[in-house]
Amino acid sequence: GCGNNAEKPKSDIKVAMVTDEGGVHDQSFNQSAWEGLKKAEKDFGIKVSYVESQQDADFAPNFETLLDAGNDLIWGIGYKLSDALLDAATNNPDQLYAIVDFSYGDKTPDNVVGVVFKAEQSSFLVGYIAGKMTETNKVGFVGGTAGDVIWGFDYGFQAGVQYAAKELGKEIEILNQYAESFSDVSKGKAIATQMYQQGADIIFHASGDTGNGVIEAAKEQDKWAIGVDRDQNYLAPDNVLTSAMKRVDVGVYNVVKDLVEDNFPGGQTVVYGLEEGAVGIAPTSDKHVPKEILEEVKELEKKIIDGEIEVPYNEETFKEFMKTL
Amino acid sequence: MSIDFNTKVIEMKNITKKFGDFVANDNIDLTVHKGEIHALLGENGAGKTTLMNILYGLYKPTSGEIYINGKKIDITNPSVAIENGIGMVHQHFMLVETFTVVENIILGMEITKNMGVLDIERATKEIEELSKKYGLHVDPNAKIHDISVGMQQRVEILKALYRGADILILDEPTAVLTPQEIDELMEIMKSLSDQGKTIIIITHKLKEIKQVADYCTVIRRGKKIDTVKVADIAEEDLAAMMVGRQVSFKVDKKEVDIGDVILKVDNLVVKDNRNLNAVNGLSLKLHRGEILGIAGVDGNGQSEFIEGITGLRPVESGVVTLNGKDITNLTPKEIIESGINTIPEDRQRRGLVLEFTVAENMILENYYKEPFSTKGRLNHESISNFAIELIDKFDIRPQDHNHKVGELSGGNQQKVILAREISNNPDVLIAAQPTRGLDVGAVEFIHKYLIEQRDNGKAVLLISFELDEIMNLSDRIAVIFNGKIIDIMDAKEADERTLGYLMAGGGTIDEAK
Amino acid sequence: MKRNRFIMIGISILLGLIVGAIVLLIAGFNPLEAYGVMIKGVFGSPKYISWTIIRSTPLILTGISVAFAFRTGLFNIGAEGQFIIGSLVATLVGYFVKLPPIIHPIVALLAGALAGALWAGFAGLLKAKFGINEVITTIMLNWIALYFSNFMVFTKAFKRPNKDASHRILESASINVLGKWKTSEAGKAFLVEHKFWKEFLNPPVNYGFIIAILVAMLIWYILKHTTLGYQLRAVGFNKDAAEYGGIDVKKNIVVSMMIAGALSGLAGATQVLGVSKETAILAIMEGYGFDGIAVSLISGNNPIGCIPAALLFGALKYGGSKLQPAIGAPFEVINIIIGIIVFFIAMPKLVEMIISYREKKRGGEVESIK
Amino acid sequence: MKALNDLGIILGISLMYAAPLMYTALGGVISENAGVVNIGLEGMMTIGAFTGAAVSYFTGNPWLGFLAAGLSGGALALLHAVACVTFAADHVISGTAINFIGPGLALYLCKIFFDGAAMTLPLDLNHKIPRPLDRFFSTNSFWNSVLNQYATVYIAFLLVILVWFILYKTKLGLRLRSVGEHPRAADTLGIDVFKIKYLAVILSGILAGFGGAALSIAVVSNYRISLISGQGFIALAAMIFGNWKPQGAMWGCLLFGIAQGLAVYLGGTSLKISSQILAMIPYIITIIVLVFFVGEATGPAANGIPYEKDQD
Ligand SMILES: Nc1ncnc2c1ncn2[C@@H]1O[C@H](COP(=O)(O)OP(=O)(O)OP(=O)(O)O)[C@@H](O)[C@H]1O
Ligand SMILES: Nc1ncnc2c1ncn2[C@@H]1O[C@H](COP(=O)(O)OP(=O)(O)OP(=O)(O)O)[C@@H](O)[C@H]1O
Ligand SMILES: [Mg+2]
Ligand SMILES: [Mg+2]
Repeated sequence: GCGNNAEKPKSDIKVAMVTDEGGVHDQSFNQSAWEGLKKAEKDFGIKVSYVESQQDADFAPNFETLLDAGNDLIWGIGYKLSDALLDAATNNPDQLYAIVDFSYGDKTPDNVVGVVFKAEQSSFLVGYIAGKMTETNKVGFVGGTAGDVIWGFDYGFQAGVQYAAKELGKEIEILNQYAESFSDVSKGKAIATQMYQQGADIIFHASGDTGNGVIEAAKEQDKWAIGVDRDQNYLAPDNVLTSAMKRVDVGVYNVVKDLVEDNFPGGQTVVYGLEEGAVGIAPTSDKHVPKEILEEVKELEKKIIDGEIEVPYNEETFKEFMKTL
Repeated sequence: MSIDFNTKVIEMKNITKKFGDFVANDNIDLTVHKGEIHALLGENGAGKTTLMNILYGLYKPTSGEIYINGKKIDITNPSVAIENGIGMVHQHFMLVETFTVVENIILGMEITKNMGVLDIERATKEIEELSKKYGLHVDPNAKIHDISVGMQQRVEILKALYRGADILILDEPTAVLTPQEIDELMEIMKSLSDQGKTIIIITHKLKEIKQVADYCTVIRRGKKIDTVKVADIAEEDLAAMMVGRQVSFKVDKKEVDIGDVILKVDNLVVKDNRNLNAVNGLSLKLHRGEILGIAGVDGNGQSEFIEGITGLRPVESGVVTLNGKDITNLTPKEIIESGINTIPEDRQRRGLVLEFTVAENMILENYYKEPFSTKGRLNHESISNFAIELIDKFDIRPQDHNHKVGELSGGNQQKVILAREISNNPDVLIAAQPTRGLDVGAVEFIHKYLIEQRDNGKAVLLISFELDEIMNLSDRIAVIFNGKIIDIMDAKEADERTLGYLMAGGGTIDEAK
Repeated sequence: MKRNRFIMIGISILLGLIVGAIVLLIAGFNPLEAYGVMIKGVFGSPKYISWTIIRSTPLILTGISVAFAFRTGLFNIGAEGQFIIGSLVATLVGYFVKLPPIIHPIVALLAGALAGALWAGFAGLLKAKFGINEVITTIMLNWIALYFSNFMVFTKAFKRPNKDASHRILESASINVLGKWKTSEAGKAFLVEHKFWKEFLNPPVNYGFIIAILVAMLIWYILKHTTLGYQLRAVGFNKDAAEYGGIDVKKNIVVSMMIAGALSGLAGATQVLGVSKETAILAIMEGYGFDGIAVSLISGNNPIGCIPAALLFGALKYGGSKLQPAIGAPFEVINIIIGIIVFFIAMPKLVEMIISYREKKRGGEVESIK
Repeated sequence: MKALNDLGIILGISLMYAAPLMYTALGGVISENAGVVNIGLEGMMTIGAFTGAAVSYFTGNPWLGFLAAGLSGGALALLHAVACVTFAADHVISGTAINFIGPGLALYLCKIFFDGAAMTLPLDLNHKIPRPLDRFFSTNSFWNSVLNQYATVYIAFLLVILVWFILYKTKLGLRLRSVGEHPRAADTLGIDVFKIKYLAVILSGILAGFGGAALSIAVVSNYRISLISGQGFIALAAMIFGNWKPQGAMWGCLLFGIAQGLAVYLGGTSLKISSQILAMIPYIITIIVLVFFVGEATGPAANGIPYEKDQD
């Protein structure tokens, strides 16, 4: 039952989202998703709203709340919501759902769309920039809590650095540490400080609020940090070299657009990568990254889009990548 | 200096104090002249402490007026009292245990250098001088929890004098002192009054009143009975005024044959909280059919001795045998089950769970036994019945087994403990300070039960700081000093002087003579 | 006494809501509308009631856990960690152990409770043996539990591929009410006919609530009617007197912590078997233990009282989550309201003054009429 | 040389971790020595972290922010004091309430002042608390790693000395401790028990507020909801660990800091210890040290007991 929006006036279309514990103002993917919805509201004249979750157990009741509010499409933001969303979608086959950062693969129900981002691609690009720009031949990666999603950033970044190292014909060491927390800024700072002291001059983080500490360390030591998800340059304009962008807003916006145009891709997983302009490096990158390197990045992007380079996203694929390098 | 009858330092007029509906002070008048030692006498709960707390600004009177040196003063808090030259030594010492003597004395009147920094050196000097002047020896740098009760009392007096007190209130100052210390205190009081100080002393001991006081005001149930000149009245008459009937202080005790040894303590060593040997090679034998009194000054290892034999504190070395069975270092439960029960010295800390009802407290040692419980399930009915029976037998008031024990008066709390321990019918009953702070009626009652226990062929180990109690109740008296029994004598042969000499560590009986 | 306590709690709740209204007003929201949304959000449909109950269930148990420890003189800040360990172990048993239905959840619940008991018992042991303050140890154990759980979830056999969570428990371990029947043809047919039940059973209604009520009664019974409860309360009120009476104080401290831990562990287990079905990577403390402290305090440390207190808590949190989508008011106002309620509950003296002032005023009016 | 530098890194990290905890733990020391149990430190720290970051951001002056943080912590503590001192509330209940109110209010205000955002806007490096010894040592030297810290770190240590001095060497300290040990005795000597308790609780809030700011405007440069996640409780633990003494609390915080430093350091070595296990290390070390080196601790005698005057 997903083709009846055409008759509805657009101002009656309601779209809402459930955030994870980060909340809608998390300066990260929840916020980005909300920005996408707001843009859609403006562009299409629809109504949007959100519910924030306080703990994992809130996901399911929050989906119910939005269901009862009579929304046409309900978003779950973040892979953590995947189980709750699947349950809701199975119980309410007439309701449309979409999830960010998760794919149900072949088992995607007809009323669900998965939206995933090739974060490893943007990580690869920033890795390449780091590899090109390191003067100490040492770079670092700080992860939040280990897991599939963060591994994507980790291995994509490593691959990018190694790619640059190969090009330059030198060895670049990659320090790698997980804070086991997305919220411990002190720890992020401690780990980054240690990496800088050990000689790293560029650190990429994929660690939520913990990364705040990483950027802080960069500021203090006057070294480079690379942001994640959004353009984090504003957090330390002189020290955030670039950011590995994941345009959740673009993904969300596009799916809503499809809905409004009565074109909802139910039962599919939409993969957003470089090609769709949904991942990439931050627009402020030109502040600190030399033009030549940015141009090389452009070429790399093309190669990735063309499939010439397959960016790894976990240990296995990374090993394979290294073999082909 | 003699009494200056022209100067009324204190005049309390028509003082009434109500706690809720209860009238603790009922229209009391009190006049004290300069240089006088004035005694306040009355039963437990008569309202003596309340009256003095009002004078010291701790309680607001419900009605009535106070004049100090002829001027009407509204004593709203202790600071006002202190400013007007009143100092008070409280019934329960008001000392900060972790502070030194000096710190306790200067608290609230600190001498400081710049910016509120304490000048302990100067304070120490001043206190040393003060202590010399009034003959109140203290160790200025010792912590309160390390010094004897006698010294703590001197610290309390110094606290008042240090504040320039001209009027000194002493609330039951002798309750915890040895006879020698009491004598000393009497001397100190006389010398203070010679130096122009006015003293009000609260005490239950008529002897002391006769010894030092000039006048005595008797209070009964919140009402003032009379103020009398002490020199003109006999002790018996004072007592009669106090309780409203003639009283005899003799304990009825018939002769009983002393039986076999039931409890034997051999060379016992027990450590205190500071890890020092508080009980240091103590030996004694307790026989069936006797009350063995242990006389001694507080802090000579009595508490550790009791805790050692009852399993509350580890015994370092030595042996305790009960009925020939070694009970050294068994658990408290095992020791209770082998036949020792205790009336603990601190009834509120050790003896009772104040938040529990009377009934719940009655089964503290037996809750796991039939009929109070079956298979881990409490049997409320038999617990209640048991409690009701004991409440009746021991005349515990109010007669309500569901009453919280914490809301009972001290005497009734003590009766709950006594009822519980005696109902166990133990071979050995250890009674530590069983009548501390209780009024005459309650004391009589408890003494009766201790003697009954002995008459039934059981044994009682009585530990008390109250020499009169020891001498009246005991068949034999052992004196404890520095964690050892230094001598044992027949109660009939004991006299106060000798005991006092031994308790102060003077030596053995022979040396005393 | 009892009546007064109810009135006091009522007034505290009222004051909390008034302060909440002021906070909402300042931020430009209509408090009546906000509270209307919350009330409708909790009672508006059978399924909302189900959700409120589901939300409250773990809090009843962690509340009792904290209350039980308080009753025996211990401060269990560690309910959070015990909850985590209970969830973890229940998931392990729910996934790895193969047992028939009914037996499987019972075993998993017991295992979760046991794990919580051991976790908390360790803190009790340190207190009994070395005198280490349980407040410190339980705080430390909370964090250790969190990281330990994350560590376990990452072990190969346990981790679900492509998910930062463990495998889901087997269906046989579920404690959902009519879980299978709901999706069976017969069930579907019935539910289509019976709207109320369809709504009510729509959320993952589970036996956790019934378990929690039974446990509350059991704990109440233990405290009131057993020798164990007698001992524990004696130790809690006055351990010196308990020791003197022959009660093994140290053993009771350990036992008390173990029971408290078992309750929180059970809370974690019911949550897994009834709602989450898995253990996910924890990025932050989820707050079941800390909310349990508040629940316990609201109930006056009474196990039965924890049921209404947790329902209130669950209703505030669940109803509060509807503020944002409906009127755009931020959720934080709920935490402020809860804080104010607890704050006034801490001050019976003030609330009594308010009550007696009002009574006096009323009395005065009557007199002036005469 | 490498070993020395590594040690420098560990110590530097320890100090960074310990400083905010030290303020807060000192707050606990003051309050509890005056007999008021303060488990609301977490809430007071949170409101301080927000206020510090917000005021620094709007005024451009971190010291103003730091002071404001103290004031906001003190204001929240005032609530605790009213409950515990004037209304003889149960200290734990009131503290729990503070732990709901503080973070709730911080985030609520943050959203009002920062356009709905759950974090304040970051400060420039030169708008943060300064580092007095920056560029004083050569970069990457041992001394630089250890001593090139924000002023808040030095102030924390100065405060330990100051609090110690006040508690044990001054009139105020004597009175404060007497109130926590035996309020009745203090009362009979004309000391205003309520006033001292109020003062102590408010001071503890001020210090906890400082602790929050020491995180939000020194360790990092903004407040966000996750910034204070349990630090207040860790500080509470450190205070108990240190036997309710300022110097003891300091050691407690340092121990925890060093353990964190060690965990971070080990994570950067080639030892392949799982990061979750590493994350547990500080907490495990704290328990081990407690068991083997500290043992039983007892606070002030009248700590946590509401003091009521003449009840009539
Ligand atoms: N704060 C109080 N609240 C209620 N009742 C009180 C209070 N203080 C004293 N009382 C009651 O007032 C009465 C008089 O007490 P008070 O302490 O003055 O007696 P006392 O003559 O000093 O007795 P004792 O010889 O035992 O010291 C007692 O019944 C006591 O229970
Ligand atoms: N806070 C509360 N909320 C709801 N019901 C309560 C509460 N407190 C008590 N009750 C009810 O009162 C009944 C009696 O409780 P219970 O017997 O446990 O109290 P108690 O043990 O006498 O009280 P106390 O907590 O003072 O020991 C319970 O069965 C319960 O229904
Ligand atoms: Mg009395
Ligand atoms: Mg008295």
